[in-house]
Amino acid sequence: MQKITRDQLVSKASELLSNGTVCCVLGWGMGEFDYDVTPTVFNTVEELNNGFVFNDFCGANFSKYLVSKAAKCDGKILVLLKPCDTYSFNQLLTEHRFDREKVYVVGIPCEGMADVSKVKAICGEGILAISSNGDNINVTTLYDENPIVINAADVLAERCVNCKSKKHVAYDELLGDEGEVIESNRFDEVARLEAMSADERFAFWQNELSRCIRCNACRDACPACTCEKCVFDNPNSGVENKSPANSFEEKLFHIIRAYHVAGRCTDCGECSRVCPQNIPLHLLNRKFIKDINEFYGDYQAGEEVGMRAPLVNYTTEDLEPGEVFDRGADNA
Amino acid sequence: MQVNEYKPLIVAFCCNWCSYAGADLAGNNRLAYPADVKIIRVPCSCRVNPMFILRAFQRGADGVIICGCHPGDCHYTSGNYYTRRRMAALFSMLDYLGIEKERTRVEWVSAAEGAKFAATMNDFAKTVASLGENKRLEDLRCKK
Amino acid sequence: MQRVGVFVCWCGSNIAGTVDVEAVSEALKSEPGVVFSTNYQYMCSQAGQDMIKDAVKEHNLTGIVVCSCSPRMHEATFRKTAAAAGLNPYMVEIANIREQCSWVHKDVLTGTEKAIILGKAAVAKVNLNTPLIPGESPVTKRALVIGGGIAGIQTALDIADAGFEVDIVEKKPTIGGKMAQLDKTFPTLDCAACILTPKMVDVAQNEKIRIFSYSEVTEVQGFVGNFDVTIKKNARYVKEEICTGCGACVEKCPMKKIPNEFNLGMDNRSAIYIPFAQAVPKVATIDPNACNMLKNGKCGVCSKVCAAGAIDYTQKDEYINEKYGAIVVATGFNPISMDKFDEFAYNQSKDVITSLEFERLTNAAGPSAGKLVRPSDGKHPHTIVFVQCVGSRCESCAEKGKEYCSKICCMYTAKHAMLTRDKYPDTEVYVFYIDVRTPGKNFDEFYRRAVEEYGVKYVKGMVGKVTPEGDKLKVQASDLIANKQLHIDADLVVLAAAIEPDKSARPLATMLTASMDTNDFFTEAHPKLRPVESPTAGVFLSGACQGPKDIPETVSQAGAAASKVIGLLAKDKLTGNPCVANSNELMCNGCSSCANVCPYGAISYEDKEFRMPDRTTKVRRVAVVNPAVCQGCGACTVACPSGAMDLKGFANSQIMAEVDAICK
Amino acid sequence: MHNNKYLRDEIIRISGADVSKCMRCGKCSATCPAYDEMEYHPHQFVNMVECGDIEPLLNSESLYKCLSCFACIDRCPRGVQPAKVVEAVRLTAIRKQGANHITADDIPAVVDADTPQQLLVSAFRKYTK
Repeated sequence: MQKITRDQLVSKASELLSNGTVCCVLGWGMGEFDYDVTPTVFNTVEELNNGFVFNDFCGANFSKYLVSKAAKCDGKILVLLKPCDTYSFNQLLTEHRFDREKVYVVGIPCEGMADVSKVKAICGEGILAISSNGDNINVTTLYDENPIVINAADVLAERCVNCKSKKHVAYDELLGDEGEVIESNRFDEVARLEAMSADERFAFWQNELSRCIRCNACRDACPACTCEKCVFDNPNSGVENKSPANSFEEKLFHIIRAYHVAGRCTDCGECSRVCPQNIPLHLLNRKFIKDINEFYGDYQAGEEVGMRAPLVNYTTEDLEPGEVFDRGADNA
Repeated sequence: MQVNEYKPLIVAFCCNWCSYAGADLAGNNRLAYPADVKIIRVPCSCRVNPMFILRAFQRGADGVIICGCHPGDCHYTSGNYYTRRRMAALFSMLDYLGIEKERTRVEWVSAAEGAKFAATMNDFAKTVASLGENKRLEDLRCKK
Repeated sequence: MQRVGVFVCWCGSNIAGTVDVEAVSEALKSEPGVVFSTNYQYMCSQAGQDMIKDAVKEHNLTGIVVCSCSPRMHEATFRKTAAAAGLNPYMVEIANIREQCSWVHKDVLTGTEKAIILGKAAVAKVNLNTPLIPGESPVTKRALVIGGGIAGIQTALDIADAGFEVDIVEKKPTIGGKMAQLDKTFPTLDCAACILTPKMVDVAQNEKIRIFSYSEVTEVQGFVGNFDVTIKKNARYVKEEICTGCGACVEKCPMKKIPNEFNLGMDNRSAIYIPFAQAVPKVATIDPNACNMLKNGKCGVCSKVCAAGAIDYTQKDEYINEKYGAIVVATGFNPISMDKFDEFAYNQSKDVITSLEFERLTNAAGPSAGKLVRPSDGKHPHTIVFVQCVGSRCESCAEKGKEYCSKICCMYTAKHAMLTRDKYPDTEVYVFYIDVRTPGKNFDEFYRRAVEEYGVKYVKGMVGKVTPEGDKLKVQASDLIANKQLHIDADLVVLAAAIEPDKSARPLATMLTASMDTNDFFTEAHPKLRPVESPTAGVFLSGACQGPKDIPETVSQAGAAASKVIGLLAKDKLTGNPCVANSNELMCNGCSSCANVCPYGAISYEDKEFRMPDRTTKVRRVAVVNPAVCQGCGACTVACPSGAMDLKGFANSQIMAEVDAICK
Repeated sequence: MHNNKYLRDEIIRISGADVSKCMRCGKCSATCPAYDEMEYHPHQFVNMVECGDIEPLLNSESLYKCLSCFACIDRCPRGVQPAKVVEAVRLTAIRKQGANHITADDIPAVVDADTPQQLLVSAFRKYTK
């Protein structure tokens, strides 16, 4: 269902490698399963031809990898960015996390990526192979000789269902159109939670967060979490703990993590994508984004390089913390 | 037999220049407020890290209040403006997680407002006491 | 592990009345790190302090907790005590068990319980205290004064008088500012030039003072005691050191039709000019927009007539770098533009003028040689209408006026009215006012004299409309007391235009990281207690750049700013507050969040090389806090996502320890 | 002082003007082209409304002398909007009479082709609401 094909990407990457524009390529490589695509650095055309993968499971946001990879190359590194990835790219540039000169960005169109957990919900476990077939996805499992055909639209990842922008906000070269910011309903779920009573909200989050196993995948995948040393790994921060010591730790972890990325989170959805427990972590980040939009005016992190994040800014007329709750009776 | 009255534990972060001085003034004027309120001195309300607040809740505080200079009067010119944004965002998030919003508060208390300090603390302590013990922040993970 | 001593004060019965001090000192004995705990009647007394000093020696204490009154009261005292005992003064923590415990709780049980908890929190914190040593930075013993009006002149003279070098940067070709344009000064009516020009000469002759005229500040780096300033000396096409100011060039210059800004365009000057006779430095300046030689290479007359050979058509702008210990802003004010006040017909009639133009008209060195005449026809005006509050206190018209009171207009209008009636008793003088505001020594008496002795007609009400008709100005106004609409045929209308900060102030404030209000007046560090200091350390405020001011007030503020500067320059080294932010470069991401929130511009970034675990090196951008500039608010510590930024004296771990101790 | 608080508040509400901002500078009256025709002048309207002294205004012909030229609104340094206050008093008077001075149907008969549009608009503003 992706408009762009693997061959187009490989040929573009090979061209840039061969003509010396870049010295390596940050792309998707084959993992253990078809749906298990791994970010990989390709150094030669041959490696590209052998190992490069592009399918409906190439959701990984490469921006974050540039923090460590860009400085390691002698020349430029080629990175393939989907529209939503470019926002993270800009946000990282705003925070001086890598050198723009070391990166060559090829913007690629994205029709939305599939969520393997949704596939598994339909087909069950034991997936042997997955392949795209027009608007459908063919899934072969251990338990069935014939591939199961499912509609790609039915297994679209949540973040793609609620895609906020098809616009590339940063690129050196585009394969396809620049695209446009689109209307989305991404705050609907947050609003639904807000409309609940406090007890209901508590029950909702208790149910969700109780599944957290503190694997730190959300943090490790988040392009806003690029700290040299995370406060949760730092014995002097006072909140250090790599695994939960008591029942409160997960919530503290998720609140602090969401707070630390508030105003910097571009809503790329990596946290929820990588969560092995399927906790809707993006709903925490979106709450901050929605609040910030409502309190201080619309703000999209990463829209441009050099923007001042809302929580490191102020006006003398900002609303008072107490007024936050006076904005509507349904919020009680 | 005397019924053991529930006493909440309240942590108050006060900025050194206005609110801590306001608390001192409340003392000078012998304006009583519950001993449940324990004050931690910080140079400016903007020194209060959300981690401190969550840590207090984690360790059993029932309410946390942050006091700073009135907006525009910050000793450091802009610190309390940042506090205002940070706490608005954080408190809204805690509310979103279902934690009673009455457990958190930001109040601007000047060095001259001893009476306001005492009144604020009385009111806050009463509100928190009426909510009872803080359980939600502690047991969010463990389903009963 | 620290060796902590706990000292519980009774404060007579102030604490001991509601808190069982014995129980407190006993309970704190078992806290981690505590090796000694005692109580005493008055800890702050000499005996109490000696007790602390003895205990430090006897028990080898490394940290002290005093449970007493507010730290705002005696923290400094006990720090000195610790220092006297050989401890670092920042190894002291105070538990406030008086103002925040014994005085607000009635019951001994609760009071004692709370005092113990507060004591525990202080012990927990002191366990994590580290000795802090205030940073020191040297002081460059030279001051920069930006602006050469009366404010800048007075500040410079006072600083030089104390023996320090001062540079004045003035963007006009001469110092003197607005005061040089004035005729007489209220309330004593002595002539402005007579009192100002000697001061200008003093400046020129003072060997401690350098004047950079026709110059501006283009870059400011550094911090208090160590500013690094770039001054741009605009090319004046005349060698300043050679020019004798004889004026031969001015006389012979063929381009004579250039509006003279010193006289507010009411007469003309030549392309090469000296603003006025007493200019300092008295040096000619060529106006590059008017000079034929500079524009198209045709003329060169001034060069031919200059006996000294001072003319240099090839002169270029020059950039000078200088170090300063302190900077005084004295950028002054300007009257606002009258263009948008159509109702007063300022742009339609030459005979509607501003008060500053009126000053030039009555000044003996002005365009009419001091004779009060109408600018349109040179005739003597018989009816003059003064309008006050033009653009001042103007809340609804932010695009044309100012919401504040300009403060000086009431007095100078009274002066103008009085002087007019004094010199020309045949003129009829009206002053239209909303309020007459004349607080100040001999000010109200002055205004009353204008009314009572000189017969100036003060009318409560505003002028609504001025219409030029023939050679008259039809003035339509309110007399609110008589409840009449007045119609006056005036010969001259004088508008008391609101004043605003000079336009150069805003970019300068940005360079200095000094804060400003919405009206572009510089903000003072404290409106009452530190009125001549900017919140940015080392930057001081003099004159109208801080708010509307008359001359006496400006001069006193100039002196005050000078004394603050002298106090700073007199020090060889600046000792900072040691409770400043510091960044752990190993954890710093270089994301700039901290610099965004720093109100003092204390954080900068540098690229640093790090050795990685795999033996490679990596260059990373990391934050560096300048301890001389940091004031220790801690805004950056919360903005920092990685926790690399911490605050000495109020570290994350220390506050967390207090939280833990309280919430146990 | 406020001897007719209800009317006062009503007029202030209708006008949308903040009479307390008035500094008594009289620029509105100084500007007013209809000054000579008026018994009570714009600044007095503002002041009397603020004081709740409404009755004399309601009974004065001054109400209908205001040309709605809005010069006073334009020139007022405090944004008080005296013309709006006059208009509000006028409206109150009209409401008290229970009828407008002129109905929309009657207008074509009294208007000729040369009538400037501004007059019509002002008249509508003045006589309806």
